[in-house]
Amino acid sequence: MDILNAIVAILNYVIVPATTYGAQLALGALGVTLIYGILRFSNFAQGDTMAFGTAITIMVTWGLQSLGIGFGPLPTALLALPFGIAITCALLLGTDRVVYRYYRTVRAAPVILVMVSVGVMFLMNGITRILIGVDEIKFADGARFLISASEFKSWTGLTEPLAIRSTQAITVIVAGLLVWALFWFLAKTRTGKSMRAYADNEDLALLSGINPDRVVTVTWIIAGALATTAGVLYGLDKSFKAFSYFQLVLPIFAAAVVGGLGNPLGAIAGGFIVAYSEVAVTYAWKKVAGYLFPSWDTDSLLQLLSTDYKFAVSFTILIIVLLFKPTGLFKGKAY
Amino acid sequence: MKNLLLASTAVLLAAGAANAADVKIGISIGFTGPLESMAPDMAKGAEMAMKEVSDSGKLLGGDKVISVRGDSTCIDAAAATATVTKMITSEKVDGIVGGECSGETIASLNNVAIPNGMVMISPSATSPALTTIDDKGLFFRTAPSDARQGEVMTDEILEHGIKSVAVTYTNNDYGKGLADSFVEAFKKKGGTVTITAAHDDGKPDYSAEVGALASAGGQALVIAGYVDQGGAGILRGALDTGAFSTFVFPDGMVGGSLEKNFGKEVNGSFGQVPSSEGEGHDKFVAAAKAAGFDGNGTYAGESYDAAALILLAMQAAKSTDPKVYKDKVMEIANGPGEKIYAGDLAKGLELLAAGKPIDYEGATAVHLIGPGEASGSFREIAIKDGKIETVKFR
Amino acid sequence: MSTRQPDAAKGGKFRAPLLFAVMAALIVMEGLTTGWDSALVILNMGIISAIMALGLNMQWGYAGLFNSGVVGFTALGGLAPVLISMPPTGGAMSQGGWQILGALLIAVLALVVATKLNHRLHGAARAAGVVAALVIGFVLFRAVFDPAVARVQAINPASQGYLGGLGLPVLLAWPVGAVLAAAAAWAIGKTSLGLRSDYLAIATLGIGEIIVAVLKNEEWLDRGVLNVTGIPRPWPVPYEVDLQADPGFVARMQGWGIDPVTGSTLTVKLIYMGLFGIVLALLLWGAQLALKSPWGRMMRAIRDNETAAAAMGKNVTRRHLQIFMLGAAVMGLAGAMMITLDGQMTPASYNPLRYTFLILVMVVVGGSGNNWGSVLGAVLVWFLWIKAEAWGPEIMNLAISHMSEGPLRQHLFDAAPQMRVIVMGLLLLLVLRFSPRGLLPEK
Amino acid sequence: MIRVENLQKRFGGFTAVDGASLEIATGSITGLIGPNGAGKSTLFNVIAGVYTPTAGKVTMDGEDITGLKPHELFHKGLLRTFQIAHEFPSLTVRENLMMVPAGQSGETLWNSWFHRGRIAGEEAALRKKADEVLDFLTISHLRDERAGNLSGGQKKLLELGRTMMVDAKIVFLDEVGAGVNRTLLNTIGDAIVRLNKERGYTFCVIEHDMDFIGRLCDPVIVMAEGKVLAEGSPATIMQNEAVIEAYLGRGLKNKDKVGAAV
Repeated sequence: MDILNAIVAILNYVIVPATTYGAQLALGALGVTLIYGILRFSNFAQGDTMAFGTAITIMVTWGLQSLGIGFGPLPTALLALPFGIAITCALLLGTDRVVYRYYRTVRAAPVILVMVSVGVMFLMNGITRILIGVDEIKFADGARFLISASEFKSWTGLTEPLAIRSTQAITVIVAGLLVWALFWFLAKTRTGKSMRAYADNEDLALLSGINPDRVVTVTWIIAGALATTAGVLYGLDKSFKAFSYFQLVLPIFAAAVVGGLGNPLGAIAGGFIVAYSEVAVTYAWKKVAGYLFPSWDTDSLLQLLSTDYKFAVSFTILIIVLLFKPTGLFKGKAY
Repeated sequence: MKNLLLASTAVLLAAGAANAADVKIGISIGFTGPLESMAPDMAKGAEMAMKEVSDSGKLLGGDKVISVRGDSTCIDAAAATATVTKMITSEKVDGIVGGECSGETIASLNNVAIPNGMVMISPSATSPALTTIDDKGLFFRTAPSDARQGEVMTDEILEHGIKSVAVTYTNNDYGKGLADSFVEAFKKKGGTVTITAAHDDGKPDYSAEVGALASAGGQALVIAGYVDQGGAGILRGALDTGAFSTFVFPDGMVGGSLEKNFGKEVNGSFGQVPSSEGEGHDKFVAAAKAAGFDGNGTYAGESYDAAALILLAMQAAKSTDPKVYKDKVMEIANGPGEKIYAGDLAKGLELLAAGKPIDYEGATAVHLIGPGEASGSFREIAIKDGKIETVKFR
Repeated sequence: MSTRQPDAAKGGKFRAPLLFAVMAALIVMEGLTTGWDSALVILNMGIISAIMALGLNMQWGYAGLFNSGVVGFTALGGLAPVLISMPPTGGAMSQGGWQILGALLIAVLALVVATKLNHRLHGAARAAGVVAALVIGFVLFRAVFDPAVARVQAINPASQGYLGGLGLPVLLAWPVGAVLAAAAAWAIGKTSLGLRSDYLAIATLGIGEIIVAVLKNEEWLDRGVLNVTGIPRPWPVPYEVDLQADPGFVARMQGWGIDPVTGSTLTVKLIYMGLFGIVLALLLWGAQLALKSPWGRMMRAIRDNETAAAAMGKNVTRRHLQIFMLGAAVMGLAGAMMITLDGQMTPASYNPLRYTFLILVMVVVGGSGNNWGSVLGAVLVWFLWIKAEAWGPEIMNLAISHMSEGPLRQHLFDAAPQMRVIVMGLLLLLVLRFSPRGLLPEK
Repeated sequence: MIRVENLQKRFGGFTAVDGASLEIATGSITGLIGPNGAGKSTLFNVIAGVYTPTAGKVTMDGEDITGLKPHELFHKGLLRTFQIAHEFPSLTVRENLMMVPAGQSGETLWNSWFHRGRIAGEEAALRKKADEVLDFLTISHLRDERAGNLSGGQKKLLELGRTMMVDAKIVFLDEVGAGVNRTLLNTIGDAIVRLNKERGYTFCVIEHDMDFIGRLCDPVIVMAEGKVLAEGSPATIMQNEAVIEAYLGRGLKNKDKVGAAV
């Protein structure tokens, strides 16, 4: 029984939240890594793109709700998501046309593009806040729990609760579907293949007749879809707040770099590594230890690091990985 | 650049056109930055007091009150200092409501307000450090110091028969200061604190904090945070994972969004807000609703009171000079005289004009002690059926 | 990068004086319209920003190192005034101060042992040895560190609860701030300077956050989020209230027809301006000489082409480390000066948008690689950043003045302060696109 | 001068250089040719310190220089140029040359502030030397131009000029003729021969242009599939069956075509 309690405690406070958070980070990091792989720069505006996409989705959600349209037990925001994606993609393509394209034609150094993305970050940051304001917004509706803590306790008779929110389940399922669709697209379709070829060797790809404009357009569309979906899932699971999304760019970068910039598989692994380490390293293992070794009485919380250093954890991992594997665990690219 | 310059010149000309006899009150709070979501309600609270006074036409023979908003960013001392400098030296304000956070407040106070002899009344800076600051009688606050709240909360928790709690605080001077004074008071009276964990506002995810708190355990969780900020994230996480079922809410957590977003889920939890018995609070909330904002927003009432105190002190001193009216603030706040609640400002102005004393109660039962800070009478609240209900006053 | 662009330096040798004249005119106009106090506040912070920008220009402009952790170095520099000039907390050292220092020594030793093992051992033994050294070191460190910290923090927590400083003059803290930042830069440079451009940018972004997190959470060091207030002023700067109480000063001001209160605030700001101005002038002198010397030529060569510079016998790694430390030292100096000016250390106020990306905008707008450009860009952008706070709502007011009262209008009005970030973003994008070498291009 | 013994360089599973051994004699202009993918560039980069070898040894005048970094090799007198010109684009042509010599006291920050007189003297000497080099290369008129604005061939000349700023023992030229027009290529060729004769530089030249190789180099070393295939004078190499096979594949032995192809 105690062992079961220990397992449930770990599930409830480590595995379930970290998996959800990891899925959200993975989607964000996939966007960063795709842009790095194909457009060859780290997009500092990723967090604000997510915020913008989510803001649009929320506004559409409100519209749908006022029309009385719902999605049964699922959040209405999922219905609004395609609209959010479409508008975000339009914005990204517009930004590409007005801003980024010039630097591709003059073949500017990647680091200049990073700088440009900082400018775009400033802009999107402001636009999102003007659109939807600075307040925290909760927009999840529908059923709240798949398994609620009290139900679980009465079913099993365990002292430790286990809760799985429906948004957590949705996050993992949608993220899984999206990742599957992305890999299928990259592996099987003509456009996907040409994107990979372009990422591997731009000049060679151009020689073999790949249309670079098309590759770039598709990349931005995918990035927009990933960013918006990640943002909406994240907002559904927690809440929307422009400032949080700006902060989110830090763990997302950590995830992308740990996995290896430019490597989609790495981005997913990185997302989970960062999420799990943030939660596990700062988790106080006292309770679990208490279940496993009832005779061991300790005052210590058995916490490796206080939660204050949550962010520091992901970046410490990042730096250690960079020291030993300079292009990330899954061998990313360096331009 | 050129157009911007032209625009700014136009703006300056426009600003200069305001009536010279008008009274200007600055509002220096963090419209951007980590507490940006609290700022609009606070500003509107303060502006409601100004509008009330303007509409009454009774301030010093009919002066209108003009609000000058400035962004203190709450975290950037330099930006706050620049904002307050601009208010004092170029906008020529006659008093300032602000700042919002303690650090920023201390900076603008030391660097600008005290050297310029300007009165600042903060609706929300609660650091004990502000108690001992050498403010030349220019600084007041309508929020109580954290030290007092720590003691009140300790008594409350022990009376509920709870001996061991986990504490989480928002990682700023308010949260940390409150947590420190609470933990000290609680331990002194025999309570056990299992963990004191910080949480940062505006962070994406609180699973780690909730996990650590849950593992440390305790009969209740004290959340010294903001209900529109990380505090809500922690509360949501703790409820959803079933980590805690009883919560203790200090002032930053008691607000409209607690009822709205959590409601019945936090039944049985309790807390306290700086407030005292009376009609002031209800009147303020109703007036705020009519004006289109949430009167239960964190520190909205305190902001109303801060602005009202400045204006009433001007009336009492028959001067808009901060160096003159600063001496009247305590007198007005602490009586004796007729009690003036939120919405009664016109009456207060009349009485003062007639030379009669008043006791300003306002929206939050203002009573200033020591070097000009709210006395710390608290309203103990409990959540019953999803509603915040007053239990008693301490 | 932009070096293949056609020469943007139109206007020849008059360009720089002209632009500096415009800058001066803006400050003077601010003084005439808004007030001299406000103008001087902007100018003083502008000078500090100029020093930060100079530091970043050394890294980015001379050597092409993308450092997105400026915020960390300025924050670390800001620690110096606390450590140097605050009075020591009575009994803090005996209560736990020495023990904390001992714990830090243990941590350093563990790292050294781990590094040595990493070099000496091979294969599985290496991994096991390094991990063992780190784990044992960590456990020992926490065992010694935690109780000592708890005891220090228990000393009068409302106003002390930290080790305090040495009680020395605050001017000493300025070079110390530079040294602190340079020391951190050494450690960071040793580990991450080998990384390629984007990786370095991301790594420094993270390191900046880590430094700020440490300053926010290690209360024994700087009271963390409780802030250290009342940092004494540097030597020639008086307190306004003292001036106002000085009959001689009051008489002099009244003789000049100046209100004594205004006079006192202006005097203090002018003295600060003089102090900061001297530091800036010295730095500019040094930076200009260095940039024009063979050292600067070598740095620019390394920036242009690392491979070729290495093939021409230049030790790129060592030079990168040198310039990275030098730039960080300048940022640390600026950080210490800023905390001196503010009179308090508020670790929570260090956010990357303001202290990293805004400084980046300053360098790019001014003209990366050009020291004078960094100074110009810093003061102009800082001016704009402060003014945009006022202009944003005004412009928004103009825009919405035709709209009827309603939620949308109110919403737009509330959103107006966000205009300043949009202005900065636009400025950065426009400069990068149309004048990539900045206002004052590198010669 | 340079002796390479059993050098091997592997990238993951791919072996680019597979046990190559060769020697570059002092005072020679040695040519290094081979079909694409023969491992010339990798060999070159291993010798120049860009890559560390998987196995094998490189010595210079008997001293082991395996695995030394590029800047360390520079100090031993080993200089190189690049296949795609590696000029310093934002420096002027003269600055490109003046930055080369090691041990300039102005490269120390302290001196740049406090010993400006000494620096001025050194700079004057360097400037004079750079101008001589530019005269030698017949590009004096470009001295104040930004190097980034030069044509491809001029950049190659500039790279050659950089090697003349110090007393190089051996200079590795990586496809010096790539993308350079015929006239300029002749200028470069003349410069190489003069440097070899007048200053005693040893050269190792990778080149595809067989005319150029034939005119300048003796001996010529041929590489294929990561190994040294043959060595000899240009004329004998042209006749070598194995070389022809390596270039054209087995079964094709039409020697007339070889001349045109290689």
